[in-house]
Amino acid sequence: MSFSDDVIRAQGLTLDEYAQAVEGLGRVPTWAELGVIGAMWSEHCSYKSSRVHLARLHTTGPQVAVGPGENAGAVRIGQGLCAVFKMESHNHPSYIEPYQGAATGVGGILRDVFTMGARPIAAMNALRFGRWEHPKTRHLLNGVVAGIGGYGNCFGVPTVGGNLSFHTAYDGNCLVNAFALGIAAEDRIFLGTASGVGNPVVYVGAKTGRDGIHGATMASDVFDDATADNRPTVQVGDPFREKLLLEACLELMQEDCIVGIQDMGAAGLTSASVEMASRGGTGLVLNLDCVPARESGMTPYDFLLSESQERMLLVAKPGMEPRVAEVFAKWDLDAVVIGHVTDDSVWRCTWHGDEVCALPVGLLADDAPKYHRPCERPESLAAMQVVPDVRCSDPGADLLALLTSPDGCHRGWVWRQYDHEVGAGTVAGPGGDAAVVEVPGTDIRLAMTVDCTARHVLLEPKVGALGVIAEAARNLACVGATPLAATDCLNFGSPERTDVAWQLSESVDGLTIGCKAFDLPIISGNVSLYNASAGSAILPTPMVGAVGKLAPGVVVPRSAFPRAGMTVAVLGRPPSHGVGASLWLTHTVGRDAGTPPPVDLSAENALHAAVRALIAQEMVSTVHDVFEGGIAVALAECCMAETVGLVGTTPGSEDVAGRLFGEDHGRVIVAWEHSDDAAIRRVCGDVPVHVIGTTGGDHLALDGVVNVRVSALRVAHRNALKTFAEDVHAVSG
Amino acid sequence: MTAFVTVMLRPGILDPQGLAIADGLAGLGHKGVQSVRVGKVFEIALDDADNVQERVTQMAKDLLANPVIEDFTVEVR
Amino acid sequence: MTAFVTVMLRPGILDPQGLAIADGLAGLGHKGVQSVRVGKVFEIALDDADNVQERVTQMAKDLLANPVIEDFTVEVR
Amino acid sequence: MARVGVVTFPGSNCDADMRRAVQETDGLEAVALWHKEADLQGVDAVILPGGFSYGDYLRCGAMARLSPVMQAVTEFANAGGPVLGVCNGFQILCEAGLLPGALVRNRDLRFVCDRVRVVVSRTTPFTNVSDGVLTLPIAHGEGCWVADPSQLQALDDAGQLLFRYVTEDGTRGDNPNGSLRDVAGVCNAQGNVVGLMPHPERACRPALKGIDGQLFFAHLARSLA
Ligand SMILES: Nc1ncnc2c1ncn2[C@@H]1O[C@H](COP(=O)(O)OP(=O)(O)O)[C@@H](O)[C@H]1O
Ligand SMILES: [Mg+2]
Repeated sequence: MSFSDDVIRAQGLTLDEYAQAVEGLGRVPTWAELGVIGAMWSEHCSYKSSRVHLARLHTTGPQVAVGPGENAGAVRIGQGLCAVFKMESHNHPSYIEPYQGAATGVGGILRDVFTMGARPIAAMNALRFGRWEHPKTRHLLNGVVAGIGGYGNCFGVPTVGGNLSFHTAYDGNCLVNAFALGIAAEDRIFLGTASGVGNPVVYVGAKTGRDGIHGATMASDVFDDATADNRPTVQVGDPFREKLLLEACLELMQEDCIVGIQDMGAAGLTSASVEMASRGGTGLVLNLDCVPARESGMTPYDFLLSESQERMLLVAKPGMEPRVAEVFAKWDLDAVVIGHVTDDSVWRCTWHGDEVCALPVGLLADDAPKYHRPCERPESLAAMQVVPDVRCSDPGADLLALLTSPDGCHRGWVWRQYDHEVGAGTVAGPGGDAAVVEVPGTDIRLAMTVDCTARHVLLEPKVGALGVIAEAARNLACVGATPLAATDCLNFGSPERTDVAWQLSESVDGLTIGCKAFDLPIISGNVSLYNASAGSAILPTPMVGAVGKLAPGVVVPRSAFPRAGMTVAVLGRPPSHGVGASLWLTHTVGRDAGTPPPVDLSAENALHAAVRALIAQEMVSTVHDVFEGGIAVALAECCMAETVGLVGTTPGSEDVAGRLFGEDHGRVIVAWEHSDDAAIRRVCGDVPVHVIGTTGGDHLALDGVVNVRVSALRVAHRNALKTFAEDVHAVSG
Repeated sequence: MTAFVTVMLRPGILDPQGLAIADGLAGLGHKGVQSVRVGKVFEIALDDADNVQERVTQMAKDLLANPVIEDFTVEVR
Repeated sequence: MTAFVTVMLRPGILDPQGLAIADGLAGLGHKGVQSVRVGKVFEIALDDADNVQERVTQMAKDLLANPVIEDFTVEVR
Repeated sequence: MARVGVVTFPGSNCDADMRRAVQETDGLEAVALWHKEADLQGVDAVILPGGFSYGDYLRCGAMARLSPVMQAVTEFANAGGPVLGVCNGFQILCEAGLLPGALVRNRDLRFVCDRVRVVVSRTTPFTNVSDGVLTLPIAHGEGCWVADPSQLQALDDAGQLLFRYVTEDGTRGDNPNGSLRDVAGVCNAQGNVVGLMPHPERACRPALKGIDGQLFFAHLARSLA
């Protein structure tokens, strides 16, 4: 048999890659084998363009129990327990079918976590959509938010936080990144390994249909008009079945039955089985006739590449098959032996008695192509980095405009649709700098946040990506938490473009500097490339989910002013960067310009330590960090929650815009009622403390140039997103 | 043998989805829509053709419709 | 003038609800149910009788059915 | 020690939270009940917790009603045993005909997770008329309670419209989902079967920013003592 060039390309392979496969194999692959190679060598499965960069990430530390490479990472949190977490993208499926795409994204990340033996206790999500004026934005936003809620609420995991923004660069390619965190005992973490020659390979969960065939290769394709008609690839989620799968898996994991277990995600049965064999240094034989089918007439190709949801593959200990089946039957789920482990490092599949695949595991996994794509700083960047000469003539009006803008308005419309309290352990839900959840059965509390200011990354990737980590660490500090570890989701355009490859490389370097400085090793993550439409790439978006731990007994402060009569101060150096890369500047001139604010690592770390100390000593009752939108937006947020006024003076230069709306790092607002300035200054040491003023009255009045009624700001801030999203045109059946 | 059970909200029970869709259609420029009501349809494939009308009616009573809020019709094709 | 739009999941698309209902019917002792698929029906009351088939078909395309996963039929009564 | 059964259906997801709230109440002990078993193990009260039993497919609570445990719960309720349904549990009790009315999709067709205030109209094993305005969490997509209009007044007169959503000061109705007469929960004529959409078990510890939920369990403990 031989394949035409078009057929080869349709499997996502270049002709060179195909030649490499034929050479490695010593023969021409079968049709099913060709599909398998295409999927396993896709960017999504093989990380062929990103592996060289990922190798530079900071991934180690004494707290790390399981680093990158498994279904999720695990970090020690004390009392013999680990937090198991990961973030993953579901961008392309969500663009095609927002509800199901987002829902199955949540389902996939939850499976990654409970595959490891961890019961999920929290989820977050990071979303990017096109500008509000774009005709698809409203539809995508509604569908994605409903899908995330639909899956997470039913499964029963609280969605405690997230991140949302809008930019024209995402007009034709939204981002949906889902994060999940679970808890497991360190000595009962399960890995995705196939070992023990002769051990049975068991398929558990939902039946296989033709859903999502070629999802992995699709995720590695640039969108074009034809994609809108890419219909057979839509996967439908069944959160109810996944909840049963969770309970069955965790029940089985109490016993000594399982050698290894792995969820079936991208490239389904193929990828799960190959990865398990690769980690175990073994081979596998799978009898495809045994795979439970949902439809008739399915071929080996379909079984191998289907991305039907809510399925897992496990390798059982010898003789444990009946016990596995019994536990799954209790939860009304199938468990079927479909093969066994071998020692020849070959991945084989049989169908109707014939061997339809016999591929060396190495060829599919470690020996997949690897590229160091050329990187080049784009010449256009220099011009973008020039700050245009603009004045701020009416700061009050600008503040209102920012607070009602797509990126500055209140996110409550989103999180009201997510059950953020199921599990009865949410100490701080969405709305603050970081969420805080209790670890069931212990006094341990974990904080988590997900962040990425892509505008900053665009304008100088290394600095911007470092800033992402600084911001994440700062958000953790603002609830009194010390960093533990992080996960990342690297969303970029086509790595075949030199400027995009450069953004990726620089971003990884920036993340690495930040992760080392703030002790946030990356323990898991995901790369999503080829996010582009009509030839233009998305903003470089290295999304980061960071997790920290609270000291025992610490009272979590609020991120808003509870009442009048509080003294308000900002900790950290006065702003000096100006308006470069700020939301205000983008809003004012209609494009992203300037350079992002730099991060002073030691000042930032000192600030976080001071904030944690103030919280631990219960000296402040409000803590909120200053970042996007500058100090004016941060103070307004503090005022709006309980409609409390403030009259005050902010630190900084004569430049009104830079002082009020500049986005310098290293600043946190605090407020206290019963402490005194001197005591606060003593705890803060070298970290500057600037008292802004006292809360009270109906207005937010700053520097004599802003004077706005808080209640008016509040209403406008809270209604903006709802008004946009629920426009009557958005209703769908 | 296939039977179809159509379940509609009883008159007088608020149908917010129907209202929202009527608004949505108007918003999209569709004129002359007086009202929209949303119901469910169950397509039931059966092994055999015995007593289908009666059996499926029983299924609807037992499970598919809630008599407090819904009416149903059965059609066999 | 009333039109009915019936929207069903396209063949091959997973219908978790239908699976659960089929199990439920079996649990109640209803024998011989091969499969259940669940769809939606929209009952649309129109002011006038002009071009109803065409207009309602357009409504289904615009709003009532999600072409990525659903098929629809229009019936005018 | 009174024993309180908390039923787990496939898809229940507030069962563990509910057991914990029961367990942490003086005088109560939680007993896990499984939907496939018709034996209530001699418990003194039964709670149907929240979640998405059977995925909320078809109608919320419609499939759970069919499970073996519900036959036993129905007998227990008819014999006067105290039964509480929270959120999905409330939906199941309505579907099972143990409580009047039905729950349909929220007026704005969206899931809502928020805090609400409710007032109580009658004393039952789980409530006391003097409870005042309670602040409780809600999290549901189908919490709009509807009933046959001809029965509504009679239910109201009998005090069966047990919980109503109100404003902070308790003076006016404030309705998150469009339910008739701002109903957040109801009881049967005898008052031993109670259902509500808000989640008392999520408001039992100061760390969760609310303890009004404790009242439900304290009342139950007293009535069983
Ligand atoms: N998609 C989302 N899902 C849930 N919560 C969200 C989402 N987007 C934003 N939020 C919440 O809104 C609040 C403001 O978000 P953000 O501006 O990103 O906070 P910060 O700048 O402190 O990281 C946070 O509490 C965040 O968790
Ligand atoms: Mg923050």
